[in-house]
Amino acid sequence: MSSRCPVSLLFLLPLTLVACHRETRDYESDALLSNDRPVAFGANAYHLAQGQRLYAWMNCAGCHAHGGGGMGPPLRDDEWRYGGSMEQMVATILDGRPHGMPAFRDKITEDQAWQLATFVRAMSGRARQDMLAGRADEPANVEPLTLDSRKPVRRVTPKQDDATEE
Amino acid sequence: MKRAFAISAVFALGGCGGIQSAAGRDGMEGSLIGGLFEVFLWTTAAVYLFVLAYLAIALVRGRRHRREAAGLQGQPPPDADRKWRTGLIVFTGATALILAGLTIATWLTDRALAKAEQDSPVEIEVIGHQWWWEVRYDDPIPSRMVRTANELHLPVGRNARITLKSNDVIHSLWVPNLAGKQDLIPGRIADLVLHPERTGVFRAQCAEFCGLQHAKMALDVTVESEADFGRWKAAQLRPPPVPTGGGALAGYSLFQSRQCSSCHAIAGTPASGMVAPDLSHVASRRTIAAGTLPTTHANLAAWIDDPQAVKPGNNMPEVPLTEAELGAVTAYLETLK
Amino acid sequence: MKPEYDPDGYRRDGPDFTGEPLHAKLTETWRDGPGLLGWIRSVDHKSIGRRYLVTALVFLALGGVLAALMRLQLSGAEREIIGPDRYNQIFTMHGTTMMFLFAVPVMDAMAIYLVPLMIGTRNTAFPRLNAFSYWMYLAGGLLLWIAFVLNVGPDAGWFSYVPLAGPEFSPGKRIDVWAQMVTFTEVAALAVAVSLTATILKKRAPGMTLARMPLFVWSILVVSLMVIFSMPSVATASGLLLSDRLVGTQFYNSYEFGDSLLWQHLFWFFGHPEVYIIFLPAAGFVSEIVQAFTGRRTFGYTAIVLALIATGLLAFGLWVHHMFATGLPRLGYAFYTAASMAVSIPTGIQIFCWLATIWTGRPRFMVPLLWVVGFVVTFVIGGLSGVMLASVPIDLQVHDTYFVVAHFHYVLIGGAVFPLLGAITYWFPKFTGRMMSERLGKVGFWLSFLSFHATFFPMHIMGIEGMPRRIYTYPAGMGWETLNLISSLGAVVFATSVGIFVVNMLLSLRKGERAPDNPWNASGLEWATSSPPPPYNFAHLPIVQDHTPMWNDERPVAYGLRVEDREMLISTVIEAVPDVREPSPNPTAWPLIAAAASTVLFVASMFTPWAVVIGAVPVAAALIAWFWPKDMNHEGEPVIE
Amino acid sequence: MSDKPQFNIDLAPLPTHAFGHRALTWWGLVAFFLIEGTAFAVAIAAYFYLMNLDPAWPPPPFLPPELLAGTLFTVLLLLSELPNTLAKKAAESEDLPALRKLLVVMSLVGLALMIIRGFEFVSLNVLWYQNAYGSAVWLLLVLHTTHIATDWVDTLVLTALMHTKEGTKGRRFVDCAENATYWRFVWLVWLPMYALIYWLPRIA
Repeated sequence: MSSRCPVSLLFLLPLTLVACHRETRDYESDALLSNDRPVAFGANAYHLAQGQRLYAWMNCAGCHAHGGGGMGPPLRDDEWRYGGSMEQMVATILDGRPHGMPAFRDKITEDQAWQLATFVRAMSGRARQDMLAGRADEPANVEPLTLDSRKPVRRVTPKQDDATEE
Repeated sequence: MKRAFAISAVFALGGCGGIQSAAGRDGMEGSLIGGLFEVFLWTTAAVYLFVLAYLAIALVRGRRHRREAAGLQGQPPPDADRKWRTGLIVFTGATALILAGLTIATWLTDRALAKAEQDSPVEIEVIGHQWWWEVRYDDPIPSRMVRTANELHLPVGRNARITLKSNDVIHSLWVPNLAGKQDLIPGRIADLVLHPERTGVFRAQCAEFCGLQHAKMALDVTVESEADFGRWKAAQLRPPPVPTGGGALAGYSLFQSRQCSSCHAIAGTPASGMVAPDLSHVASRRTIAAGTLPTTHANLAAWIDDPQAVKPGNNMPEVPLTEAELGAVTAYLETLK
Repeated sequence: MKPEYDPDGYRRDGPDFTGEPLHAKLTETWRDGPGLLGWIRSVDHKSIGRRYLVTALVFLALGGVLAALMRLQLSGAEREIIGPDRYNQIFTMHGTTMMFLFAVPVMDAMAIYLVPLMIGTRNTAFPRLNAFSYWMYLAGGLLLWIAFVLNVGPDAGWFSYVPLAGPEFSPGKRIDVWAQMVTFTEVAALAVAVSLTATILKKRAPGMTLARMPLFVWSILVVSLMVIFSMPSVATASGLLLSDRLVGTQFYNSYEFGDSLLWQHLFWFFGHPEVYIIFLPAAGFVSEIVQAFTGRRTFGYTAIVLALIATGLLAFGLWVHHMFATGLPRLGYAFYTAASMAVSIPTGIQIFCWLATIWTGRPRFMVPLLWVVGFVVTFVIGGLSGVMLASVPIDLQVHDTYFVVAHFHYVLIGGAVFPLLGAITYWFPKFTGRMMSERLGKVGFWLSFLSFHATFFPMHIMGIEGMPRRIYTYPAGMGWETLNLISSLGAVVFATSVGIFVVNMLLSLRKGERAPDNPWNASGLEWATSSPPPPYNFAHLPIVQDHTPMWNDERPVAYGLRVEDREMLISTVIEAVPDVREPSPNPTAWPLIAAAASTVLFVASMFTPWAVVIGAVPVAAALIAWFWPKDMNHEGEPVIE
Repeated sequence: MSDKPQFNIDLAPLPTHAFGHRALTWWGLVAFFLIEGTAFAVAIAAYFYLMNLDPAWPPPPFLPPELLAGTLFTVLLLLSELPNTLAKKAAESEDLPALRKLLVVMSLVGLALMIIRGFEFVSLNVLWYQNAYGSAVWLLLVLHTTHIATDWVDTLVLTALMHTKEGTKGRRFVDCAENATYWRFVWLVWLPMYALIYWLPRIA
C-alpha cells in the first residue's frame, strides 16, 4: 500500500533529518565516552531535558533566574564572560568562577554538568530547534525557548567585565 | 460461567489474597469494596448465565425450525412477534431494575466509605516523584515531623488521612489490600483515608503511568500495633549516630563530600538535599529504590555502583567511586538503622 | 450568454436504453482511469473503501505484532527482552494504532464501501472528500510508524496524559508526532462523517424512507453524527498540547493557572464516545448478518434504531467515569455511575432482539453467524465487567489494572472485531466476487474464539490480584507469573488464528468459488447488483417498498439519469422522494495534492509554528484548484424552473 | 440484473440544481457548521474551565484587552451582513450583474476585517505564553481568525469565478448563496468570542 503512496516520501525527509540520536534516552550515558561530547550531549533531547530539571534541582535559578539573570549573569543573552563553548560552560559549572559562581564538582557528576551545559546552551538559542521544549511546568512567563532568536557567542573578558562593574 | 468460578476462587482466599491484592480485606475500605464487588460479581454472573441460557435455547430452537422448515421467514406478520415485544419490555424493565439496584448498592458503599473519614486520624503527606514516594508524618511540633521515603507505617485500627501531592507528573497511590486508589496530580491536593484492620506487610504501587520507571515505583506498607508504630516513629525521630571509625566513618565523610549529599538528606548531618529520598534510616527499610530491591549489603552496593543498571532511567547518577569508596559508603548506609 | 437547450440532447437510461449497451456506456462514464494515475485519481467509493479496508487491516497486523512483543516481555517476571523505553513506546503505539489507525478507519472503510450500495445510489456524496480522507489517514499512519521506526515513537500512552506528555517530561518530538497523528486521523474521520451523513440523508433510492433504512445504515448515521460532535474535542485537546509543547502556551501548566485535568476532560469527552463509534457499526453488522442468516426480518427494528440513538446520546454523558480516581467532587460521580450503567440498557435491548430473531427464524450456522454467536458470548462479559467499572468504589480498586485491560479487550475485540470478521466473511463475495472458504473460516473462528478467552480472561484475575497496567516488568513472587504465562501462550494461538483468517482471505481472493449476485439470499439492495458491483453500482436506481427489497419478487426501478455524465439522484431527507439530479465529480488528483500539502503543513508545524502560516498557502491553492468547477463531459443543462 | 426490471419512475424531469436544504452543498455546509460549532463550544468550555480555576481573570498585573480594535471589528462585521444578505438574494434570484458587484464589496470588507484583526492581536495586553489566561484569549482569537480568513479567501475565489463564463451556470449561484450562509455563521460565532475576549475580563 504505502509503497504506492507518494505522500510517504514527503515526510520521510523531515523525519530522517531529526536523526535518531536526538531521541535516544541515553540514561546509561555513554555520552561521556564519546569523543565528541558537545554532540553526544548537546544534540540529545533527553540530556537537554535532564539538564533542565537539574537547573531547577540545583537551584541555578536562584542566581540566574530563568535565564534572565539576577545575582548571577543572564544566560539567555549572547555574552559569555568565560566562553560560550560547552567545554567552557562545563568547566565553569564544575570549577566555579570568581564573583560568586560556586564549583559543582562534588555536587553533581560530570554527566550532569554536561546535561546542565546542554540546557544552558539551549537558553542562549544555540540548541537544535527540534530538541527544545516550549516551556517547563513552572511559574515562568519568559519567552519560549522554541521562539528564542539564535544568538552568536560574544565573549566578554573578565577584565572588561570588572571595568563595567566599576 | 468460568468467570464466576475464577474470580470467586480469588475471593475464597479472602484476606490472604497476596501482599498486593484487591481481594485482600485488610482495611475497612478494602473490605467494603470487596463486599460490593461480590454483590456485583454474583449479580453479573447471574445475568451472564441468563444470556447464555437464552442464547443456547435460541440456537436449539432455531436449528429445529431449520430442520422442520418452521419458524418465521421474510417479513413476519405484525402479530407474529407480539409475545416477543412483551418479552422485550419485561427484559428492559428487569435490566433497568437490576442496574438501579447496583447503583444503589454503589451509593450505599460510597456513603459508608465517606462515613469512615472521621475521628482523629494520623496525618500523613505523600508526595509523588519520578519514580519514588516521599512520605511525611506531620506534627504540630516541627521537630517531631518524620520524613521518610518509599515506606508507609500505619497503626492498625486507626484512621490515617493521607494528603496526596505530586512534584512532577500524575502518579496514583494504590494500596489494594487497604483501599482504592487516588491520583497525585501536580497543582492539586487530594486526600485518601485508610483504615487498616489487620497488621501485616503490604505492597503499594503507582497506578497511573508516570514515565520510564512507572513499573518500579512501589511503596512498602507496614500495618502494625499502635505501640510498634509509636516505637517506629520514635526511632525515626532519633538522628542516626555519626560513625566513630572504620569504613563507616570513611563512608560518612565520602557521603558528605561527594555528590550524594547534594540530593539526599541524612538527619543530624550536613547532608540536606531534598531532590532524592531521605536516607536518615534507610537501613531500617525493607527495600531500596522504591521497592525495587530488598535492602541487603549486596543490593545497596550494586545500586550505588550503577543505579542505571538496576532501574534504567531513574534520576540517580552513576557516581564514580573506587571499590574501597563504594564499600565504605555502603558500610555507612548500613549503619543508618 | 444562454446555452441552447435541446431536450433530447442527453442520453438517459430507461426502457429504450438498458441491458448490455447501457452497461457499456455507464461503465465508460463511471470507471476509474487506467493505471497508477487512475488509481490515484479514483473517487469511486468502492475503490476508496477497498484501499481504506486494506490499509486498516495492515495497521491491525502491525498493532498485533506489538501486542505479541508485549506478551513476550510479560510472559514471566523480571524478563529483560525489552527495556522500559522501548516497551513504553510499544504499548503506546499498540493503543494508538488500534484505536486511531485500525478500529475507527476500518468501520469507515466498510461504511464507505457498503452504504451507497445499501441505499441504492451510484456513489457517496462529496466523493473527493472521501479520497482526501483516505490520503490524510494514510499520511497520519505513516507519520506515526515511520517515527516509531526512527525511535521517535510516542511513549506516554494512547491517552497521553499531561504533564507527562507535556513539554517538560516528554523531551524530543515523540509526543508531537502522536498529537499530529491525531490531527491527521481526526481530519480523515470528520471528512468521512460529513460525506456519509450527506449520503445517507440525501442519496437514498426512491422509497427508502428513514424507517426502511437497513440497520447498518442507521448505525452509520448515528456514528457519523457522534464523530462530528466528539472529534473536535480531541482535535482541540491535541492542538492545545502541541501549542504547549511548541510555542509555550500554558493550558496544562498548573503553575501558570493552567490545569492537567483539562486535558483529561477534553480527551475523554471524545475518548468515551469513541468506544461506541467503534461498537455501533459492529452492532450494525450483527443486525445485517442475523437478518440474512435467519431469513427473517430482524425482530424489533424500531427498538434497535432507538437503542442506537440512545447509545449515541448517552455516550456523551459518561466521560468522567475514566476519571474517578482524580478526586473530583463525589456527588458528581453518582450521576456518571448511573449514566454509565444506563448505557448498557440499549445494548441489552439489541442483544435481546438479535437472539429473538435467531430463536424465531431459521438460522443457517455459517461462518458469519458463528462470529455473531461468538460476539454475544464474549461481548456480554465485557459489558458486565463494564457495569462493574461504572461503580465508583470498584473502579477505584481495579482502575488502571489488568482488569480494565481485560474489560476493554472483551468489548473491543469481542464487540467489534468478531462482528467485523463476520462482516468481512459476509460481504467478501460482494467485495471480490468470490466466496471465502467455509471450512477454513470455521477453523479460524473456533481457534480465535477459544484463544481469545485464554489470552484475556486471566487478565481479569491479574487485575484483581493487583497487577497495574503499563508496567514493562514485574517482580517475581507476586503471584502473577502463571496467569501471565497462560495469557502469553493464548496470545500466540490468537495471533495464529487471525493469521488463518488472513490466509483464508488471500486464498479465496485467488481461487475461492465464484459468487452470484446474492449468494446468501440476503435482503439488502447491495445484493441487487453484480458481485463485485460495476463502477456505477446500479444500471437503473432500484425503488424500495419495504425493509427487505430483495425478498420481493418484483424489481421496480427509477430511470432517466444521464449516462454520459456522472449524474446522481438527490432525494428528500425523510421520505426519499426523488427531488434533484446533481452531477457527481469525475476522477481527480486534487484530493491527493491537497492531502500532500496538508501533510507538509502538519509535519513542518511540529518543527516551527511559522509552517502553519507558510504551509497554508499551498493548502489553500490545492483546495481552490480542487473546487474550481471542471467542465462536465457535456455542457450542463440550464435551470428548468 | 438478469430479470427485466419494471420502469416505474422517470427522473428526467427533475431539476439539476436547487437552493437551500434541497442542495447537497447545503448539507455539507451544515455538517461543517456542526463541526466548527463544536470546536468553538469546546474552546469556550476550556476558556470557562480555566477561568474558574484562576483567582483573578485576568491575573494581575495583566490588564483586560483594549476595546477599540475589537469593537470596530465587531461593528464592521455586523454591518457586512447587509451586503451579504443582498448577495445571497442576488444569487438566489440568479441576478449575475448585481451578484458580481456585491461579491467585490464583500471581498473588500473581508480585507478591511483582516487588517483590523491584526490590530486586535496587539491590543490584547497579554501574550499567549504568559499564563493560561493569555493562552485562552489567544486561542479564541486565533480560532476565529482562521474562519474569517477561510471565508474571505472563499469569497475572493467566488468573485473571480463569477466573473468568468462559469458564472452563468446555475450551480455556481448555489455556491454563492452557500458562501453567504457561511459568512453568517462566521459573524454569529464571533459575538460570543467578542464577549469572552473583551468584556468578561472586565466584569470577572
